[in-house]
Amino acid sequence: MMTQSALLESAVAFLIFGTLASYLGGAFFKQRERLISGWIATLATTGSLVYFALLFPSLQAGSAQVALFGFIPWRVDLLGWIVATVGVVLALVVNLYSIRYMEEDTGNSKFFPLILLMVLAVVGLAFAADLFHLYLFFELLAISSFPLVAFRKDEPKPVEAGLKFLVASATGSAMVLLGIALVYQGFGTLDLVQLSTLVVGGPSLFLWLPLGLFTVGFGIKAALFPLHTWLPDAHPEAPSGISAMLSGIVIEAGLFALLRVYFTIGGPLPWPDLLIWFALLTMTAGNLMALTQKQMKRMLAYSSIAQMGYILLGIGITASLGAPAGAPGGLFHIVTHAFMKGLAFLCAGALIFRLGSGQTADMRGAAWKMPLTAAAFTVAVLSLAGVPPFAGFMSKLLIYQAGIQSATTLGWVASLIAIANSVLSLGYYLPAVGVLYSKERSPLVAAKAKEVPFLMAAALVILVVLIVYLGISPDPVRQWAFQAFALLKGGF
Amino acid sequence: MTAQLAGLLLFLIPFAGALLIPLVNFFAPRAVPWLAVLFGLASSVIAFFLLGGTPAGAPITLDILPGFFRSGLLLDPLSLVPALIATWIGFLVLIYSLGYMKGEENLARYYALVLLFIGGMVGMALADNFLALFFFWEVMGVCSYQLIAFFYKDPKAAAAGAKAFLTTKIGDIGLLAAIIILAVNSGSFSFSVNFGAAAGLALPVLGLAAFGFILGAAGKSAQFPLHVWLPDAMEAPTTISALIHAATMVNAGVYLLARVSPLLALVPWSLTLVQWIGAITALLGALLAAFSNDLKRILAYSTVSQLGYMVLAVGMGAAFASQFHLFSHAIFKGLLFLCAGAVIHAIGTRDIRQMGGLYKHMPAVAITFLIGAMALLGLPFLNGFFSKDFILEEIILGGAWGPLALALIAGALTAFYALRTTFVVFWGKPNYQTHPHKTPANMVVPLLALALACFLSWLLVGPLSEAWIASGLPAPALSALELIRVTFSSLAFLFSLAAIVVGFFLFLQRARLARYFHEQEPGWIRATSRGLGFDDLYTWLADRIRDFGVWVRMFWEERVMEGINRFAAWGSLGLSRLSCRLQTGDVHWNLLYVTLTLIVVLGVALW
Amino acid sequence: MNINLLPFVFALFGLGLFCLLTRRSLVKLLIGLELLGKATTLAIIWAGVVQKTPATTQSIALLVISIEAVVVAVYLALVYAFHRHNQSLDTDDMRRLKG
Amino acid sequence: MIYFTLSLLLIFALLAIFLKDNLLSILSLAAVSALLAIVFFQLQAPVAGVFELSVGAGLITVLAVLTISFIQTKHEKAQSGALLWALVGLAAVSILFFLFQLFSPGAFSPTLAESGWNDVGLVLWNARAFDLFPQVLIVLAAILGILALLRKKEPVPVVTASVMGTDLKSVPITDVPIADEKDGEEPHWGAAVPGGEEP
Repeated sequence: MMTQSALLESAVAFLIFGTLASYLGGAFFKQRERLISGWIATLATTGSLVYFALLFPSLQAGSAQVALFGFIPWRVDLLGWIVATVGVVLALVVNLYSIRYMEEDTGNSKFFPLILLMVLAVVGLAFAADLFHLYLFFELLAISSFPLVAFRKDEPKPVEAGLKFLVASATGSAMVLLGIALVYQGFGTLDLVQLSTLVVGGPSLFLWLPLGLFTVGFGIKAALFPLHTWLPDAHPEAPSGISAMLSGIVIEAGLFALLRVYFTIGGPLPWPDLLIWFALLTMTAGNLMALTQKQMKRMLAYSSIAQMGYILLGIGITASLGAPAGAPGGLFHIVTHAFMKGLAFLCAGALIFRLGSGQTADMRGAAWKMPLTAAAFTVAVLSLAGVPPFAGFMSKLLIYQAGIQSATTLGWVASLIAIANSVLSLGYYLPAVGVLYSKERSPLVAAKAKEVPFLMAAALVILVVLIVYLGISPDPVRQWAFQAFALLKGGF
Repeated sequence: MTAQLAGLLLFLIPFAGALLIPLVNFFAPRAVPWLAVLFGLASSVIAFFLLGGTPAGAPITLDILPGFFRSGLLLDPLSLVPALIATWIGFLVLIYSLGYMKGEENLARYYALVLLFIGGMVGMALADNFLALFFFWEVMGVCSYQLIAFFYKDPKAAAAGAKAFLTTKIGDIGLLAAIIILAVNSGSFSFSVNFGAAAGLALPVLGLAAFGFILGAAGKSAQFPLHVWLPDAMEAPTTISALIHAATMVNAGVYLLARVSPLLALVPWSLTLVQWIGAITALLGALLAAFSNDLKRILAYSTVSQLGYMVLAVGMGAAFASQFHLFSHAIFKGLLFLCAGAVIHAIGTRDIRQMGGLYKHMPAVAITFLIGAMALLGLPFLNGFFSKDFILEEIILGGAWGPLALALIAGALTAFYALRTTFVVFWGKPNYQTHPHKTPANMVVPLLALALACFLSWLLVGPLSEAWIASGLPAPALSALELIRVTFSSLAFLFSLAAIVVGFFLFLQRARLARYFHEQEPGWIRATSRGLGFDDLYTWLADRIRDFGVWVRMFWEERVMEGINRFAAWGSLGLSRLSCRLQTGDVHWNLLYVTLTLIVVLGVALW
Repeated sequence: MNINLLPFVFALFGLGLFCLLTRRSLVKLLIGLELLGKATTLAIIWAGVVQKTPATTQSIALLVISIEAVVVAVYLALVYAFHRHNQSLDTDDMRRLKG
Repeated sequence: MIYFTLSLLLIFALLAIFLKDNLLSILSLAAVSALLAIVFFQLQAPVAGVFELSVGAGLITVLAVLTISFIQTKHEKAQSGALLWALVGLAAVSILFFLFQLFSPGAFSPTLAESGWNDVGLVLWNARAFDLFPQVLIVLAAILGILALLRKKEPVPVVTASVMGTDLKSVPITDVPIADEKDGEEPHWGAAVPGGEEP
């Protein structure tokens, strides 16, 4: 029986050595760069996932201090485990998918290692117990995603998107860092557990400034409404696998960092309802903007913004109104959103892979030639809109419930607005599905469309199964989400 | 079997049948009629278990919406009479339909609806609260609409269905309003709670509720001035006419009035209103029946008239008398309708002037029709005689001389049209061209059963009144012998005898009357042939209402809804375009948003 | 003698933001980001001074400075790619993606 | 005195923002870095000061200047006179303040705790050693990223073998009209991308 730290070490080591092996393997065997890098990365994520799965039983009792490789103090808790595991699962699927998807691209020996570094950043972010340590992983996440967004550097748009992403992200990082400096200046420590006790007893007068900076800084990464502007540019321009990663786990990681900070030092929140207002604004704006999009992936990117609003709403309801179901609902939505948005982006990518165009209009009638992709896309989109038999419904339901459970006017109004948003979101999801299933076919579809190759289809099917499974029997995972927050004391 | 269980089964069985029939129709369409009869038989057998004794124990209740609404079965004699009538007559109608409806289309729909209709009536009668009552009331409304318009390809039938539906809806609105008024006051839908709480209600409010109930009953029971739908409902298959007239629909209104009579008693003017409504309806119905030439229409008006008697009895505070008459009427009217059905089936027309001398072809039908007609006009020792005299007696006791006069005139007219119809159809000069069909046996059996019941059913008065008294309802203690003694020694007997005699005299003079009317053609006769102008009035009103409705609909659809739709679509798209403008694509703007958000967040924190 | 460097930190941070908001050139964007970085580094060192743990904050500052350099390197690589497409460093040319 | 240094720092920051010439403003930024280093010295944080001076003022400036000179066209390179001027000025200012700081160490804040290289090394290798882990990963990510971004345009390697179940036949992409051209051309990867060929 391996100890907790040994398990975690194995999981992390898989990712680290996977990164190195993937790069070196790809660099040495230039001719089969994509396949070697891709398969090594896939195997590394698989191995990591196995160890994460083995790690799970030891987390039932609560958080534990772990000295990773003897010198890295992490705190392992169920909350972090859920986020990290979702990241690893998504990365596994994306790796599998990208092996085939990236066949027209060069530089794949950098592509797959960067994905692994991204996952590594999510894992570190999930377990980091020190504010600056957290920041470093946050930065790692950012730095590994810039080149991925701009991976197709030979076209102008991805580069532009990467630049915008970098500028926004760096600004946010600076804000976070300034907040960290101020926290250190106020308390003399950066350890989150210590801070959480200091905040309760000590001076919190000064805390509004760092908390404000954290909110905006992490909020940029989490794409809260007025801070979201980089997202609709970066997500669609990235290769589809990366879009899936970005929307599925990276922005959630930003939110997770915010959540971690709020749950540790956010105790004396100076603005109780702020998160809820942000959430409502974010989901409404995201849905509205998605409504008139002409490109499939750009529409999905805006819908990611809206979904972030839902997650934030769940967390905000618990943080400020005290309804217990909210934060688990938000966490559960992080899980389901990772899968369904991942699936949606991968499907869009599959269409683009075959058609060579990202315009929704060019995909008219594609379902008749790519039935599996279209069916998977339908599942993803219906789940995103919160239609019953799918996972998205279950998580959204928890969030609505939480608002109503809180028995406050704000909670009710928030739930109603969230429900109205769900309806609004159907206004662009359904037309997208309708276009795919249209009787007439666009010339592009008539000329090029055919079902995606096996590996990509396998990736899609894995996610479809996950979504349907979580929709029909959400309970183990939903239970974990509740448990994760029940175990939470002082942020861990 | 306990009475509760029997009661539950009594209305569940028809519903179950109604649900099952479409399914069976899928596999074995030919079995549908027999299945329906089987269900009818089952419920009518079960009904016998209810006769034995009305329950002393707790009735069945069921929390339908916990904490808000519970419903249960109310098994007292008042509710049992309509329920049993519905079950038994319904069963007979089902048997009769085997022959009558043979070869028609959509039989599954027909039988399912008939069972549903019966179930609705039973459910309504057995409900122990207003909400359930209203629910089943509406079930009946829908069934009646569907069944009246059963031959929907015939525009007249479709129109008649719609007319019945809409007219009764007017009453339903009143009923619903009354129920809501009571429920708001007492916080409950239960009869007993509401009757208890009603005394505490202000008189105008209570009056409003009472008026609502009267309106509802008038609509359902085709009372003046909402009687117009019933004659038109004759477009339905004759079986359905029998069902509506004898067993289900029209009895519901009378039952409702009897049920809420404790409440009406609290509002002084309401009883008077009910009396006059009843009396006017009785007279009007009789008058219209006397001048009709359509066999079914005559019977329909006759029903209206008889219902008027019943309502009049309720208005006199004699719920027992009204229920007694309802019981009798159900039997003889059912009989008359089934006979009429046989005749129409044989001749192929409904106009009595094209009939005549049918006794030779269908003696059994002729004799039973005669028995039914005699019961209708109140020949001694037939059930109609006792129940009608009972009502008259109550009127005399109550001293309502105005309504009494109208009722007596109506009685004379009743005798007239009953004799006239019987004679013209069965004994007069044959006027038909076609050769009459033979009456099938399964149509004759119910006739004989009902004819026998016409002679015997009044004997049940003893157990009936005992049961009423036993369950605390106001009723005189009567046995059959007592009934005979009372009836023959009362003033009412003389009056009704006089009415019959006058009617008989009129009948003898019918040739002269006919000539007089034919030559002089007074205005009111013309009016009578047009339903005394009520139809025209209602048509005019309905047209105006429809115009208004069309305008409202246009306004609603074109302006309001379309406006909302357009507003929503334009609004969301416009907002979408507007918000997409926020996405300037300029990195400086992006950073400006960030900065502004930072300022706002910090500002909010400081503030 | 009491000194407080926080106003300077905020001033520098504000200047950085100002530069990011108003100067329409990729080089100026770099300068703005750098100014933000300088401000945070100063804030970190100052925090160490206040908390009297200069060694800790200095080690943090080292990491921050090197991350800054790393981000600048990636940024410059992107700028290079951008220039290849547009032959300019003007942010007005960076408006393909919008709406 | 530290206020004076900081004021000068702010002035150079303003210069960096407002100077039109790219090189000059980058050099002003270097001056800001240098001044910041001096501030660090004054705050008894010599390690951070040296690091800021070498990385902030040195490495970043060099990187930026290199990049800009690499991509800048000829006529913009003509301003090397200004460059020289700025470099000289920067050096003068740095030396001046460094000397000034040397002559009056700790004059501003006698209570400042001191920490030399050893202390910082100790902290970095012991107390906060765990931060080096993500730091290394960040550097790795940056290297990979820059390699990816600066990779040569090269033909897609053609592989004919079938490896691990992947069907390697790629679909030829032919020219097909695209429905909505409003947003500009859509990525046609695989097709030749027009772009400037760099030396």
